[in-house]
Amino acid sequence: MKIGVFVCHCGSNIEATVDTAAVAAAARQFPGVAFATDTMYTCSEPGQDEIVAAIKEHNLGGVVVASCTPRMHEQTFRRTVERAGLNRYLFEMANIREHVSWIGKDREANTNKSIDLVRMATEKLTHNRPLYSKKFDINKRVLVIGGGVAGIQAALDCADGGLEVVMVEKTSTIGGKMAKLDKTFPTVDCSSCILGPRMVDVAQHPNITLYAYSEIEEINGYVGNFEIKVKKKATYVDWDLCTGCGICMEKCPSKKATDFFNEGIGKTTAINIPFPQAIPKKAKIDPAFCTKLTKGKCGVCAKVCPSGCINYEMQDEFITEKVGAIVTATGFDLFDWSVYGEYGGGRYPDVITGLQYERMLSASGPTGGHIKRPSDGKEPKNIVFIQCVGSRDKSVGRPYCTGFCCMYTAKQAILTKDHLPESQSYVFYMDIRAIGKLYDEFTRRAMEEYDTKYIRGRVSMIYPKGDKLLVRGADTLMGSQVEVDADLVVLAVGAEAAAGASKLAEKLRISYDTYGFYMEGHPKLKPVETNTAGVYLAGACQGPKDIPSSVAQGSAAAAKVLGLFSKDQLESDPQVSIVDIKRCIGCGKCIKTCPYGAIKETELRGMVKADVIETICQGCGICTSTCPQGAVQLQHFTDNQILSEVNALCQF
Amino acid sequence: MKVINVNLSYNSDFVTQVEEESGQKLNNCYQCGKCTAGCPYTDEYDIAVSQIMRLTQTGQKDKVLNSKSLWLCASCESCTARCPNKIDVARIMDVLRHMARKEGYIGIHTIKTFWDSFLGSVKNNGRVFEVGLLANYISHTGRFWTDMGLGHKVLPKGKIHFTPSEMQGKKEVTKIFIRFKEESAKCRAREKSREISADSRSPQDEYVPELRLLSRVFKHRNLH
Amino acid sequence: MPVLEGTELRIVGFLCNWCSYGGADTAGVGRFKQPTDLRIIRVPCSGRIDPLFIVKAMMNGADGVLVSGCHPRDCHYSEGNFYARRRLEIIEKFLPILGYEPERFAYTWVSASEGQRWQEVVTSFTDQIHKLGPAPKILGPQASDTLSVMEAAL
Amino acid sequence: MNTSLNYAYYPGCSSTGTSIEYDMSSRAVCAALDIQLNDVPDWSCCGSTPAHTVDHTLSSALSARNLDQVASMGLDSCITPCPSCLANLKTAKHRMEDAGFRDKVNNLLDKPANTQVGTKSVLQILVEDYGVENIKKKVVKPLTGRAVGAYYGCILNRPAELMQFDDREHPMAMDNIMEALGATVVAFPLKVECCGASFGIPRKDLVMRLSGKLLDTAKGIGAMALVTACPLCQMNLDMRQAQVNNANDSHHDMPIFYFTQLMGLALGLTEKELGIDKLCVSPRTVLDAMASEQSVKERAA
Repeated sequence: MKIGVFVCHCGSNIEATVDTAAVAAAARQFPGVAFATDTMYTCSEPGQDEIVAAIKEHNLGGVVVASCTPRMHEQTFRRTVERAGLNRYLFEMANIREHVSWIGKDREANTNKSIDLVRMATEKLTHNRPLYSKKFDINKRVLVIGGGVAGIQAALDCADGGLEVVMVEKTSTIGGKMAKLDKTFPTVDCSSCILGPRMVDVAQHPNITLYAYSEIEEINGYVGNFEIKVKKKATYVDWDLCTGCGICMEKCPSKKATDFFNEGIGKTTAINIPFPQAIPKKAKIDPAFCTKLTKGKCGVCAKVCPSGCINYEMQDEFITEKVGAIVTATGFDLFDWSVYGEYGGGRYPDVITGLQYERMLSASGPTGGHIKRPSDGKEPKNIVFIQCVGSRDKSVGRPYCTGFCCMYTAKQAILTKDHLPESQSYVFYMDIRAIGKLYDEFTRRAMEEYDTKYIRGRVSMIYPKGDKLLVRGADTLMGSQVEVDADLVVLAVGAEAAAGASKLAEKLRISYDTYGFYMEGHPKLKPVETNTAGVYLAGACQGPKDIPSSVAQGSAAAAKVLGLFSKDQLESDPQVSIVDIKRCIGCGKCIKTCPYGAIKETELRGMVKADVIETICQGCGICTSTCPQGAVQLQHFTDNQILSEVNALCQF
Repeated sequence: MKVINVNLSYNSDFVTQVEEESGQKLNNCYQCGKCTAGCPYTDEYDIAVSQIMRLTQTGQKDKVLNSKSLWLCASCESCTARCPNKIDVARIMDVLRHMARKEGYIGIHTIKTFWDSFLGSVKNNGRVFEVGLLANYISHTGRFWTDMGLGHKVLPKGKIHFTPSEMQGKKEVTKIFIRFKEESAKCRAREKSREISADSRSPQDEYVPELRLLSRVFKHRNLH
Repeated sequence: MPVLEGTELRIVGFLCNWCSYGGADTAGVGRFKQPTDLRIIRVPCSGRIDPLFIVKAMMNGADGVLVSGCHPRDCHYSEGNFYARRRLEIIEKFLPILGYEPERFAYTWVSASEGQRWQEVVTSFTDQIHKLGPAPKILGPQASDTLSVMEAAL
Repeated sequence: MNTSLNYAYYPGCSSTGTSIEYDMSSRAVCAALDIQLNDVPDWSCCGSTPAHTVDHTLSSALSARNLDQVASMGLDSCITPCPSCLANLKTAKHRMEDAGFRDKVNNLLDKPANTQVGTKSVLQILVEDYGVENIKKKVVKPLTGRAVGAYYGCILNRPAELMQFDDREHPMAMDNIMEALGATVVAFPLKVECCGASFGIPRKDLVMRLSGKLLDTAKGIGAMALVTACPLCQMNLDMRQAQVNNANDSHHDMPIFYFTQLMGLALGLTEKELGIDKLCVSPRTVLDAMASEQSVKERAA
């Protein structure tokens, strides 16, 4: 094979610390290399044209590009060599940017290491073989996991685009965190007025099947053909019969159940519909608080229900759905702020979270929209907002900025003044992050028109003093310690990955970061894709996001799904395992270890052999390292190919 | 107000020394002020602790080491316990105090003298001898009325002894102090030979044997 | 010469494409400075790593071998890293039999987001190999003996 | 229950003077609970705050001499009633794990010190090794009838990484013990706020302000007495309470106990052996009220 080597300067990204001309010169000496050069930007149009021209001029049989990571441009260059008539797998990359030029400044060592990596790539290339994709049919249905605003947007866009959508929501209503908000910044629009109609659309759309109060149990398959096992948790109410009349809630004697929708402000009944606009508007029983289910006594709801839909014997139910793509929109949860002992760690009833305050502000909330202190029901006069609780704080393992707290705090300060004109709000902040259209103007209004007192500094301690809370903070601009006698303290608690996010990621086989947020395919260029084909991200599951960004990503994910489904068939990745029938002894070890069930037993002239189903094989290569005979080989990563790399590096 | 030239006034040796001796990274501080917010002594500080952090970060050695705050810090650890960047602020205050002491910055005379008297007492007796410590402190500060009002409360309780508690190994303890002084002197000599402009204001105070002073003090207050 | 005489030692890394190779990329994007000794071979999954690759590398003159995959339960292929771990644990026990210090080999888990962790892993492993110095050279007929022992054992 | 609790005991300098009742009551309580204390034979001062404000090697050398003595006693753990001593002994052990620092410290000593010994506070071993439940079983005279607040001071559990005991902002060890003894515990919000520490002599004004705030807060929540675990805290709040009243124009008359003193009373020990008479603010009213409440209960029973 005649090989061409192209060493990229990447402007000065590589050239500054790697002598690319020297790397090309060294490559010319490698066996098989017929052409080698250094180029300014290999991925640019002239750069790619140079490759095409060289293939033709020198009759090259394979190409090595030494540049950035293959995770960036492998696909780009595969298309380039294909344009010149080569098979796309007769191409290798040497990563001399992320793994060389960017991690050290020693030009001599870097140049030497780059030469080594190019040698490795050329050695592997000589063992490469042309590979060809196969086509397979796809199921054009999409699963949306999570019914918050991002999931709703993705589901509606897909459904409007003509796709069948299955939506799975963990709680008994869709709407997510947005449904709990009173108003939204910076327009002070009523949250439920914007979201409510969208929720109704989900319920009424002929293309959407909604499983509320359900969770993902199992995911199998691959892009185009996923098989999903959904667990419908027992609600103890037959939802086909339930009309959402609410009589059961009125009569239920167990009135001490945790009110999750209202963030624990107030209590609810053991059988409940979370809020009047819930979708679906169906009742469910919280078994921990139902005396019929815990002690076998009561049964009031069954007696009063006009449609006879109560069923205390109900069990979890499992349903299987087949889809071709998945949009993950599982959102976020609030950081558990009780680790802040200095803020009372939850011991003081009048220290609440921003989300609890939203419920208090909401006309349909537990206080009917009246701001009242949880301790004594009095109207507060001095209200202190503390920002960055569980954000930008390494000591609690949350170094990142949640990004939307500055804005919701400003909104809450404005709403507070509207509700209680005599009140005075104080905001302890570190920096105001108001980077959005009309955002900074909004925070300015909170200060200029609503007379919110912004104090630049963190709070070190909150403790009760009489019936007030003494908030002791700093005003770093004054350079002094400051104290505020507060009636109510609202913590702008930061966002963290939703509970159970990592477990779901493992089922989806997508990556997550240190904090449990899902990893996008590329931070700049693939913001909604994941590294698993057919799985997309929308909303705060990928990182904290405000409503506009979540909605935008929901639509983007839908666009990706619609794009994927624009074809009737997909091309399989030919980097799959194949069995050398002559060497296979039919031991079946590969069949046992394959995580996809992609290898089956066949018979060949009375002998048992392994056979790989190409469209199911995902190319992990576990079978290759398992096979005692070396009979199963993962294409493009065969034993010979990897050993040729080892030999290129280690040679006496 | 003085205009500060940011690059010219930046004392990088100072920053390096603080970082090395404290094991803390000054750039980790983002000036949230939580240390100042929690510091029980802020009321008395001439420079708030968060501003000490800022001045140290920006290499303003003279201003930092001249600050009275260094001497008022009681090492109560509020700042360290609550710092969102996990900076051991109390330790930095400790290190700054060491530097101020070594380089002869006066600080707060009474506090420094009290600490010196305390250590003098340990040096001489192996353990703290409270009456002797007080005597030494008084003789160095001339503050006779310090706590004499407590005498009639405490004396009858049998809590105050006029002779130090006896221990065998007190010479070992004394030697620790002597060696420490020798080591510090060696250290200073090395530093001086390195930088000619080294400040040579008052060296470490001598610890005065208190017993000798006792009679002098108690003559003024007829406590026997 | 594959390595810079006198300053570098030969260290080979086997990294899974989805997590650790991405983590090494993230380290690069973050400009986290690392020693230059390590050369990385990309494999789809740590489950693809055959213990023979490691033995072969050592016998051909590597002074250290580092393997890194996805964190347990976070494997792109569900369970490849479990298979990897089982095999690599065997290798760890086997190296002393072959005449190599077990410290010349390490396997670890680094996710695609953990650039800083990758920097720490590379730096500390490189230090570890430099402390050990160049690996003993096992050559000639003895080498093929060892290989066959190895193959039989696995 | 562990039947053979056995520790080296480092009393600390203040036990020979201003906090003699802490030492007395700690010993008496341990004896009553069959916890064996072995005095460190020739202990010396840990250096306290002044030493670490001068230099860390000096401070660690003073502590290391004591840790070495404990090691030569053949005991693997040492306890002390005083949080300041505790912090110094623990810090010395921790810092001397660094070889360079260790050499510098050993340089100041007659011989290299063995500093492997761990140190805990008397409070810590009572709640962790002996156990609050077991303390409860030993109560013969419950402390009924009066509300007490627990004040821990600033360094008993800070920095958390070093002290490794209880919650750094909201410690509960003494609250739990007091409750086990039958007292009504009121939640004291300034549990870990500084009392003014060692500034009593050079800057009395500071102590007046800070201790004054603690006393005001205690009164505000209806505490009739405070319990402490630190000689310095106790001294500032008790011995200087009259000074605080003078300076702040307040009228506090709040007894400040060492927690070991109240424990001793509940375990049936005499006031004499617990040094109750050594307290400056008379605890008579509070103690009498407790006693009468007890007798009322007993009679009712």
